[in-house]
Amino acid sequence: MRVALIETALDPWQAVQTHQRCLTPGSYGATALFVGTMRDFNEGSGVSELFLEHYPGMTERHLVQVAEEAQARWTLIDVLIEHRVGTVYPDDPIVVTAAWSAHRKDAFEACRFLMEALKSRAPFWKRETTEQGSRWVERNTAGY
Amino acid sequence: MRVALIETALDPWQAVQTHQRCLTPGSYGATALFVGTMRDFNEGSGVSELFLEHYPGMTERHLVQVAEEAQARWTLIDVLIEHRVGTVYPDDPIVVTAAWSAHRKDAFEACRFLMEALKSRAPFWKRETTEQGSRWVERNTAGY
Amino acid sequence: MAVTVRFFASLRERLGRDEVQVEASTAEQAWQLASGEASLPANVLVAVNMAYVDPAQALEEGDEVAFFPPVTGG
Amino acid sequence: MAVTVRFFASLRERLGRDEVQVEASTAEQAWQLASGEASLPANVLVAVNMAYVDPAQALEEGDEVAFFPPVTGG
Repeated sequence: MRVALIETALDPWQAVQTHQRCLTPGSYGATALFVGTMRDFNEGSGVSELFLEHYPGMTERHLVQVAEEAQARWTLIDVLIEHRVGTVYPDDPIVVTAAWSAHRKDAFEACRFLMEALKSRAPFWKRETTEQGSRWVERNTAGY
Repeated sequence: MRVALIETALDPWQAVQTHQRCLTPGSYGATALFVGTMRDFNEGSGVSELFLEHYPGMTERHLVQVAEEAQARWTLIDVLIEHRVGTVYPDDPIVVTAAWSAHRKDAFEACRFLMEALKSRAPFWKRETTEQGSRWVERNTAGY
Repeated sequence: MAVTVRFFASLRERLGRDEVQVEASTAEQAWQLASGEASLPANVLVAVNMAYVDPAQALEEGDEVAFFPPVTGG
Repeated sequence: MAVTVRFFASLRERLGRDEVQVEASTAEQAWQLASGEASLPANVLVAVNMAYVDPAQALEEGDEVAFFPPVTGG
Protein backbone atom coordinates (compact mmCIF):
# COMPACT_ATOMS: atom_id res chain seq x y z
CA MET A 1 0.00 0.00 0.00
CA ARG A 2 1.19 3.49 -0.80
CA VAL A 3 -0.45 6.67 0.48
CA ALA A 4 1.22 10.03 -0.08
CA LEU A 5 0.60 13.76 0.05
CA ILE A 6 2.45 15.49 -2.76
CA GLU A 7 3.64 19.09 -2.47
CA THR A 8 5.06 19.43 -5.95
CA ALA A 9 3.76 18.31 -9.35
CA LEU A 10 1.90 14.99 -9.22
CA ASP A 11 2.47 12.69 -12.20
CA PRO A 12 -0.20 10.00 -11.85
CA TRP A 13 1.13 7.83 -14.69
CA GLN A 14 4.62 7.83 -13.27
CA ALA A 15 3.25 7.13 -9.76
CA VAL A 16 1.35 4.09 -10.97
CA GLN A 17 4.20 2.71 -13.05
CA THR A 18 6.69 3.18 -10.23
CA HIS A 19 4.44 1.52 -7.70
CA GLN A 20 3.60 -1.32 -10.04
CA ARG A 21 7.27 -2.31 -10.21
CA CYS A 22 6.96 -3.48 -6.58
CA LEU A 23 4.17 -5.91 -7.44
CA THR A 24 4.78 -9.51 -8.46
CA PRO A 25 4.65 -9.68 -12.28
CA GLY A 26 1.84 -11.93 -13.50
CA SER A 27 -0.08 -11.73 -10.21
CA TYR A 28 -2.57 -9.04 -11.16
CA GLY A 29 -4.93 -9.08 -14.10
CA ALA A 30 -6.75 -5.84 -13.37
CA THR A 31 -5.65 -2.31 -12.62
CA ALA A 32 -8.33 0.33 -12.11
CA LEU A 33 -7.18 3.89 -11.87
CA PHE A 34 -8.77 7.26 -11.32
CA VAL A 35 -7.13 10.64 -11.86
CA GLY A 36 -8.75 13.85 -10.69
CA THR A 37 -7.50 16.86 -12.63
CA MET A 38 -8.08 20.56 -11.98
CA ARG A 39 -10.68 22.01 -14.31
CA ASP A 40 -10.68 25.64 -15.39
CA PHE A 41 -14.37 26.03 -14.56
CA ASN A 42 -16.67 25.24 -11.63
CA GLU A 43 -20.30 26.15 -10.96
CA GLY A 44 -20.40 28.56 -13.88
CA SER A 45 -17.16 30.47 -13.21
CA GLY A 46 -13.68 30.31 -14.69
CA VAL A 47 -11.14 29.12 -12.15
CA SER A 48 -7.51 30.15 -12.51
CA GLU A 49 -6.00 28.68 -9.36
CA LEU A 50 -6.88 26.27 -6.57
CA PHE A 51 -5.41 26.06 -3.10
CA LEU A 52 -5.63 22.66 -1.38
CA GLU A 53 -5.52 22.94 2.40
CA HIS A 54 -5.21 19.84 4.57
CA TYR A 55 -4.82 18.86 8.22
CA PRO A 56 -1.31 17.45 8.55
CA GLY A 57 -1.44 14.15 10.39
CA MET A 58 -5.19 13.66 10.23
CA THR A 59 -5.26 13.68 6.43
CA GLU A 60 -2.58 11.00 6.08
CA ARG A 61 -4.25 8.92 8.79
CA HIS A 62 -7.58 8.98 6.99
CA LEU A 63 -6.05 8.14 3.64
CA VAL A 64 -4.44 5.08 5.26
CA GLN A 65 -7.79 4.11 6.81
CA VAL A 66 -9.51 4.40 3.46
CA ALA A 67 -6.83 2.23 1.82
CA GLU A 68 -7.06 -0.36 4.59
CA GLU A 69 -10.82 -0.45 4.37
CA ALA A 70 -10.64 -1.10 0.62
CA GLN A 71 -8.21 -3.95 1.22
CA ALA A 72 -10.54 -5.43 3.83
CA ARG A 73 -13.64 -5.20 1.62
CA TRP A 74 -12.23 -6.42 -1.69
CA THR A 75 -9.68 -9.01 -2.78
CA LEU A 76 -6.82 -6.76 -3.80
CA ILE A 77 -3.15 -7.13 -4.49
CA ASP A 78 -2.36 -3.50 -3.72
CA VAL A 79 -3.74 0.05 -3.59
CA LEU A 80 -2.28 3.49 -4.17
CA ILE A 81 -3.48 6.96 -3.20
CA GLU A 82 -1.54 10.13 -3.97
CA HIS A 83 -3.05 13.58 -3.38
CA ARG A 84 -1.70 17.04 -4.09
CA VAL A 85 -1.62 19.76 -1.43
CA GLY A 86 -0.85 23.44 -1.90
CA THR A 87 -1.52 25.51 -5.01
CA VAL A 88 -2.53 23.88 -8.28
CA TYR A 89 -3.45 25.26 -11.68
CA PRO A 90 -5.85 24.13 -14.43
CA ASP A 91 -4.83 20.80 -15.98
CA ASP A 92 -2.72 19.84 -12.92
CA PRO A 93 -3.50 16.37 -11.54
CA ILE A 94 -4.91 16.59 -7.99
CA VAL A 95 -5.42 13.00 -6.99
CA VAL A 96 -4.76 9.48 -8.20
CA THR A 97 -6.30 6.32 -6.76
CA ALA A 98 -5.47 2.86 -8.05
CA ALA A 99 -6.38 -0.71 -7.16
CA TRP A 100 -4.71 -3.87 -8.42
CA SER A 101 -6.49 -7.21 -8.29
CA ALA A 102 -6.59 -10.58 -10.00
CA HIS A 103 -10.06 -9.69 -11.31
CA ARG A 104 -11.62 -6.54 -12.69
CA LYS A 105 -14.72 -6.44 -10.48
CA ASP A 106 -12.65 -5.97 -7.33
CA ALA A 107 -10.32 -3.47 -8.98
CA PHE A 108 -13.16 -1.30 -10.34
CA GLU A 109 -15.18 -1.27 -7.15
CA ALA A 110 -12.20 -0.68 -4.87
CA CYS A 111 -10.83 2.15 -7.00
CA ARG A 112 -14.16 3.93 -6.95
CA PHE A 113 -14.52 3.34 -3.23
CA LEU A 114 -11.08 4.86 -2.62
CA MET A 115 -12.15 8.07 -4.35
CA GLU A 116 -15.57 8.30 -2.71
CA ALA A 117 -14.29 7.53 0.77
CA LEU A 118 -11.40 9.94 0.37
CA LYS A 119 -13.73 12.72 -0.76
CA SER A 120 -16.15 12.17 2.08
CA ARG A 121 -13.67 11.68 4.95
CA ALA A 122 -10.15 12.92 4.30
CA PRO A 123 -9.69 16.49 5.55
CA PHE A 124 -8.88 18.52 2.45
CA TRP A 125 -10.42 21.86 1.58
CA LYS A 126 -10.36 23.65 -1.75
CA ARG A 127 -10.24 27.42 -2.16
CA GLU A 128 -10.58 28.50 -5.76
CA THR A 129 -9.60 31.75 -7.41
CA THR A 130 -12.07 33.05 -10.01
CA GLU A 131 -12.53 36.40 -11.78
CA GLN A 132 -14.70 37.40 -8.80
CA GLY A 133 -11.96 36.70 -6.26
CA SER A 134 -11.35 33.65 -4.13
CA ARG A 135 -13.97 31.37 -2.56
CA TRP A 136 -14.01 28.15 -0.59
CA VAL A 137 -15.61 25.20 -2.35
CA GLU A 138 -18.58 24.32 -0.16
CA ARG A 139 -19.27 20.78 -1.21
CA ASN A 140 -18.26 18.03 -3.61
CA THR A 141 -20.44 16.85 -6.48
CA ALA A 142 -22.23 13.52 -6.01
CA GLY A 143 -20.16 10.46 -6.81
CA TYR A 144 -22.77 7.72 -7.15
CA MET B 1 -12.44 8.86 -29.66
CA ARG B 2 -9.60 6.43 -30.25
CA VAL B 3 -10.04 2.70 -30.81
CA ALA B 4 -7.08 0.58 -31.82
CA LEU B 5 -5.92 -3.01 -32.16
CA ILE B 6 -2.26 -3.28 -31.21
CA GLU B 7 -0.01 -5.96 -32.70
CA THR B 8 3.12 -5.09 -30.75
CA ALA B 9 3.67 -4.20 -27.08
CA LEU B 10 0.84 -2.12 -25.61
CA ASP B 11 1.93 0.61 -23.19
CA PRO B 12 -1.30 1.73 -21.53
CA TRP B 13 0.26 4.69 -19.68
CA GLN B 14 1.83 6.03 -22.84
CA ALA B 15 -1.41 5.49 -24.76
CA VAL B 16 -3.37 7.51 -22.24
CA GLN B 17 -0.85 10.31 -21.99
CA THR B 18 -0.54 10.58 -25.76
CA HIS B 19 -4.28 10.66 -26.26
CA GLN B 20 -4.78 13.14 -23.46
CA ARG B 21 -2.60 15.68 -25.26
CA CYS B 22 -5.41 16.01 -27.83
CA LEU B 23 -7.92 17.05 -25.18
CA THR B 24 -8.53 20.64 -24.17
CA PRO B 25 -6.50 21.32 -21.00
CA GLY B 26 -8.72 22.22 -18.06
CA SER B 27 -11.85 20.70 -19.64
CA TYR B 28 -11.82 17.36 -17.86
CA GLY B 29 -11.77 16.78 -14.13
CA ALA B 30 -12.00 13.02 -14.14
CA THR B 31 -10.10 10.27 -15.92
CA ALA B 32 -11.06 6.67 -15.20
CA LEU B 33 -8.81 4.01 -16.59
CA PHE B 34 -8.71 0.25 -16.65
CA VAL B 35 -5.78 -1.92 -17.65
CA GLY B 36 -6.13 -5.65 -18.15
CA THR B 37 -2.82 -7.46 -17.77
CA MET B 38 -1.94 -11.06 -18.53
CA ARG B 39 -1.75 -13.17 -15.39
CA ASP B 40 0.49 -16.21 -15.08
CA PHE B 41 -2.35 -18.33 -13.68
CA ASN B 42 -5.97 -19.11 -14.62
CA GLU B 43 -8.43 -21.63 -13.22
CA GLY B 44 -5.76 -23.38 -11.20
CA SER B 45 -3.06 -23.70 -13.86
CA GLY B 46 0.08 -21.78 -14.62
CA VAL B 47 -0.14 -19.96 -17.95
CA SER B 48 3.02 -19.20 -19.91
CA GLU B 49 1.60 -17.70 -23.09
CA LEU B 50 -1.68 -16.40 -24.45
CA PHE B 51 -2.76 -16.06 -28.07
CA LEU B 52 -5.41 -13.44 -28.81
CA GLU B 53 -7.38 -14.19 -31.96
CA HIS B 54 -9.80 -11.65 -33.42
CA TYR B 55 -12.06 -11.14 -36.44
CA PRO B 56 -10.45 -8.39 -38.49
CA GLY B 57 -13.07 -5.80 -39.38
CA MET B 58 -15.79 -7.02 -37.02
CA THR B 59 -13.64 -6.51 -33.92
CA GLU B 60 -12.80 -2.90 -34.77
CA ARG B 61 -16.42 -2.21 -35.68
CA HIS B 62 -17.64 -3.49 -32.32
CA LEU B 63 -15.04 -1.54 -30.37
CA VAL B 64 -16.23 1.61 -32.13
CA GLN B 65 -19.85 0.74 -31.32
CA VAL B 66 -18.98 0.21 -27.66
CA ALA B 67 -17.17 3.56 -27.55
CA GLU B 68 -20.06 5.34 -29.25
CA GLU B 69 -22.58 3.77 -26.91
CA ALA B 70 -20.58 4.98 -23.89
CA GLN B 71 -20.54 8.49 -25.33
CA ALA B 72 -24.30 8.37 -25.86
CA ARG B 73 -25.06 7.12 -22.35
CA TRP B 74 -22.72 9.31 -20.30
CA THR B 75 -21.50 12.89 -20.50
CA LEU B 76 -17.95 12.34 -21.67
CA ILE B 77 -15.18 14.39 -23.16
CA ASP B 78 -13.48 11.43 -24.78
CA VAL B 79 -12.91 7.68 -24.64
CA LEU B 80 -10.04 5.38 -25.53
CA ILE B 81 -9.88 1.64 -26.17
CA GLU B 82 -6.69 -0.17 -27.13
CA HIS B 83 -6.54 -3.97 -27.27
CA ARG B 84 -3.66 -6.31 -28.01
CA VAL B 85 -3.92 -9.06 -30.62
CA GLY B 86 -1.46 -11.88 -31.23
CA THR B 87 0.76 -13.57 -28.67
CA VAL B 88 1.21 -12.08 -25.20
CA TYR B 89 3.16 -13.20 -22.15
CA PRO B 90 2.57 -12.86 -18.40
CA ASP B 91 2.68 -9.24 -17.22
CA ASP B 92 1.94 -7.91 -20.73
CA PRO B 93 -0.93 -5.40 -20.88
CA ILE B 94 -3.81 -6.78 -22.97
CA VAL B 95 -6.35 -3.96 -22.92
CA VAL B 96 -6.76 -0.39 -21.77
CA THR B 97 -10.06 1.48 -21.58
CA ALA B 98 -10.29 5.10 -20.49
CA ALA B 99 -13.02 7.70 -20.13
CA TRP B 100 -12.57 11.43 -19.60
CA SER B 101 -15.34 13.57 -18.17
CA ALA B 102 -15.93 16.75 -16.24
CA HIS B 103 -17.16 14.62 -13.33
CA ARG B 104 -16.05 11.36 -11.81
CA LYS B 105 -19.40 9.54 -11.82
CA ASP B 106 -19.57 9.58 -15.61
CA ALA B 107 -15.91 8.66 -15.99
CA PHE B 108 -16.11 5.68 -13.60
CA GLU B 109 -19.32 4.27 -15.01
CA ALA B 110 -18.33 4.73 -18.64
CA CYS B 111 -14.88 3.18 -18.13
CA ARG B 112 -16.40 0.11 -16.54
CA PHE B 113 -19.06 -0.10 -19.25
CA LEU B 114 -16.37 0.02 -21.95
CA MET B 115 -14.69 -3.02 -20.42
CA GLU B 116 -17.87 -5.02 -19.82
CA ALA B 117 -19.33 -4.27 -23.24
CA LEU B 118 -16.03 -5.05 -24.94
CA LYS B 119 -15.74 -8.37 -23.12
CA SER B 120 -19.28 -9.40 -23.95
CA ARG B 121 -19.45 -8.28 -27.59
CA ALA B 122 -16.11 -7.71 -29.28
CA PRO B 123 -14.93 -10.84 -31.11
CA PHE B 124 -11.69 -11.81 -29.40
CA TRP B 125 -10.76 -15.33 -28.33
CA LYS B 126 -8.01 -16.36 -25.96
CA ARG B 127 -6.02 -19.57 -26.26
CA GLU B 128 -3.71 -20.11 -23.34
CA THR B 129 -0.64 -22.31 -23.06
CA THR B 130 -0.27 -24.17 -19.76
CA GLU B 131 1.93 -27.04 -18.58
CA GLN B 132 -0.81 -29.35 -19.88
CA GLY B 133 -0.70 -27.89 -23.38
CA SER B 134 -2.86 -25.24 -24.98
CA ARG B 135 -6.58 -24.65 -24.42
CA TRP B 136 -9.20 -22.13 -25.50
CA VAL B 137 -10.59 -19.98 -22.70
CA GLU B 138 -14.28 -20.88 -22.61
CA ARG B 139 -15.71 -17.89 -20.82
CA ASN B 140 -14.87 -14.66 -19.05
CA THR B 141 -15.23 -14.15 -15.30
CA ALA B 142 -18.22 -12.10 -14.13
CA GLY B 143 -17.69 -8.36 -14.21
CA TYR B 144 -20.51 -7.04 -12.02
CA MET C 1 -27.63 -17.33 -52.23
CA ALA C 2 -23.87 -17.84 -52.60
CA VAL C 3 -22.34 -16.87 -49.27
CA THR C 4 -18.95 -17.11 -47.58
CA VAL C 5 -18.92 -18.96 -44.27
CA ARG C 6 -16.10 -18.30 -41.77
CA PHE C 7 -15.25 -20.14 -38.56
CA PHE C 8 -13.14 -18.76 -35.72
CA ALA C 9 -11.13 -19.94 -32.74
CA SER C 10 -12.03 -23.32 -31.17
CA LEU C 11 -14.81 -23.84 -33.73
CA ARG C 12 -12.37 -23.49 -36.60
CA GLU C 13 -10.03 -25.98 -34.95
CA ARG C 14 -12.78 -28.47 -34.13
CA LEU C 15 -14.25 -28.40 -37.65
CA GLY C 16 -10.86 -28.24 -39.30
CA ARG C 17 -11.97 -25.51 -41.66
CA ASP C 18 -11.60 -21.78 -41.89
CA GLU C 19 -13.63 -20.47 -44.82
CA VAL C 20 -16.16 -22.25 -47.04
CA GLN C 21 -18.40 -21.08 -49.91
CA VAL C 22 -21.96 -22.45 -49.81
CA GLU C 23 -25.42 -21.82 -51.28
CA ALA C 24 -27.83 -21.14 -48.41
CA SER C 25 -30.88 -19.05 -47.65
CA THR C 26 -30.43 -18.72 -43.86
CA ALA C 27 -27.50 -18.68 -41.48
CA GLU C 28 -28.71 -21.97 -39.95
CA GLN C 29 -28.65 -23.62 -43.34
CA ALA C 30 -25.22 -22.18 -44.04
CA TRP C 31 -24.06 -23.79 -40.78
CA GLN C 32 -25.35 -27.20 -41.82
CA LEU C 33 -23.74 -27.06 -45.24
CA ALA C 34 -20.44 -25.57 -44.15
CA SER C 35 -19.92 -27.51 -40.90
CA GLY C 36 -21.51 -30.82 -41.91
CA GLU C 37 -23.38 -30.80 -38.59
CA ALA C 38 -27.18 -30.87 -38.41
CA SER C 39 -27.78 -28.39 -35.62
CA LEU C 40 -26.09 -25.20 -34.55
CA PRO C 41 -24.72 -25.60 -30.98
CA ALA C 42 -26.56 -23.32 -28.54
CA ASN C 43 -23.49 -21.35 -27.53
CA VAL C 44 -22.27 -20.59 -31.05
CA LEU C 45 -22.58 -16.93 -32.04
CA VAL C 46 -23.60 -15.92 -35.55
CA ALA C 47 -22.66 -12.76 -37.43
CA VAL C 48 -23.68 -11.73 -40.92
CA ASN C 49 -21.50 -9.06 -42.52
CA MET C 50 -19.88 -8.51 -39.11
CA ALA C 51 -23.12 -7.81 -37.22
CA TYR C 52 -24.62 -10.26 -34.71
CA VAL C 53 -27.80 -11.85 -36.04
CA ASP C 54 -30.38 -14.45 -35.20
CA PRO C 55 -29.49 -17.74 -36.98
CA ALA C 56 -32.88 -17.76 -38.69
CA GLN C 57 -32.04 -14.55 -40.53
CA ALA C 58 -32.41 -14.70 -44.33
CA LEU C 59 -29.18 -14.27 -46.28
CA GLU C 60 -28.41 -12.18 -49.33
CA GLU C 61 -26.08 -12.94 -52.20
CA GLY C 62 -22.44 -12.41 -51.21
CA ASP C 63 -23.05 -12.25 -47.45
CA GLU C 64 -20.23 -13.18 -45.10
CA VAL C 65 -21.61 -15.51 -42.43
CA ALA C 66 -19.39 -16.07 -39.37
CA PHE C 67 -19.74 -18.68 -36.64
CA PHE C 68 -17.71 -18.50 -33.46
CA PRO C 69 -17.62 -19.51 -29.78
CA PRO C 70 -18.35 -17.10 -26.88
CA VAL C 71 -15.95 -14.17 -27.01
CA THR C 72 -13.23 -13.93 -24.36
CA GLY C 73 -11.44 -10.64 -24.95
CA GLY C 74 -10.40 -7.97 -22.49
CA MET D 1 -9.21 19.85 30.81
CA ALA D 2 -6.67 21.99 29.01
CA VAL D 3 -7.09 21.32 25.31
CA THR D 4 -5.84 22.78 22.04
CA VAL D 5 -8.52 23.93 19.63
CA ARG D 6 -7.75 24.20 15.92
CA PHE D 7 -9.81 25.71 13.11
CA PHE D 8 -9.37 24.98 9.41
CA ALA D 9 -10.23 26.46 6.03
CA SER D 10 -13.24 28.80 5.80
CA LEU D 11 -13.92 28.40 9.51
CA ARG D 12 -10.44 29.65 10.38
CA GLU D 13 -10.91 32.62 8.08
CA ARG D 14 -14.38 33.47 9.37
CA LEU D 15 -13.34 33.28 13.02
CA GLY D 16 -9.98 34.93 12.39
CA ARG D 17 -8.18 32.39 14.51
CA ASP D 18 -6.13 29.29 13.91
CA GLU D 19 -5.25 27.69 17.24
CA VAL D 20 -6.53 28.48 20.76
CA GLN D 21 -5.88 26.89 24.18
CA VAL D 22 -9.02 26.50 26.35
CA GLU D 23 -10.26 24.60 29.42
CA ALA D 24 -13.25 22.51 28.39
CA SER D 25 -14.85 19.17 29.24
CA THR D 26 -16.58 18.51 25.88
CA ALA D 27 -15.91 19.40 22.27
CA GLU D 28 -19.07 21.55 22.23
CA GLN D 29 -17.85 23.56 25.17
CA ALA D 30 -14.43 23.90 23.56
CA TRP D 31 -16.21 25.34 20.51
CA GLN D 32 -18.05 27.94 22.57
CA LEU D 33 -14.92 29.05 24.38
CA ALA D 34 -12.61 29.05 21.39
CA SER D 35 -14.98 30.49 18.78
CA GLY D 36 -16.96 32.87 21.01
CA GLU D 37 -20.14 31.51 19.40
CA ALA D 38 -22.90 29.84 21.43
CA SER D 39 -23.77 26.96 19.14
CA LEU D 40 -21.82 24.72 16.84
CA PRO D 41 -23.10 25.12 13.25
CA ALA D 42 -24.75 21.93 12.02
CA ASN D 43 -22.33 21.40 9.13
CA VAL D 44 -19.14 21.82 11.17
CA LEU D 45 -17.15 18.60 11.58
CA VAL D 46 -15.40 17.80 14.85
CA ALA D 47 -12.25 15.72 15.34
CA VAL D 48 -10.48 14.89 18.59
CA ASN D 49 -6.89 13.76 18.22
CA MET D 50 -7.47 13.48 14.48
CA ALA D 51 -10.47 11.12 14.72
CA TYR D 52 -14.02 12.23 13.90
CA VAL D 53 -16.19 12.41 17.06
CA ASP D 54 -19.60 13.44 18.25
CA PRO D 55 -19.41 17.01 19.64
CA ALA D 56 -20.76 15.80 23.00
CA GLN D 57 -17.70 13.61 23.50
CA ALA D 58 -15.85 14.17 26.80
CA LEU D 59 -12.32 15.51 26.45
CA GLU D 60 -9.10 14.47 28.14
CA GLU D 61 -6.21 16.62 29.22
CA GLY D 62 -4.04 17.63 26.28
CA ASP D 63 -6.54 16.65 23.57
CA GLU D 64 -6.38 18.35 20.20
CA VAL D 65 -9.89 19.39 19.17
CA ALA D 66 -10.36 20.41 15.55
CA PHE D 67 -13.34 22.12 13.90
CA PHE D 68 -13.68 22.36 10.16
CA PRO D 69 -16.18 22.72 7.31
CA PRO D 70 -17.26 19.84 5.04
CA VAL D 71 -14.24 18.35 3.33
CA THR D 72 -13.76 18.93 -0.40
CA GLY D 73 -10.73 16.93 -1.41
CA GLY D 74 -10.22 14.66 -4.38
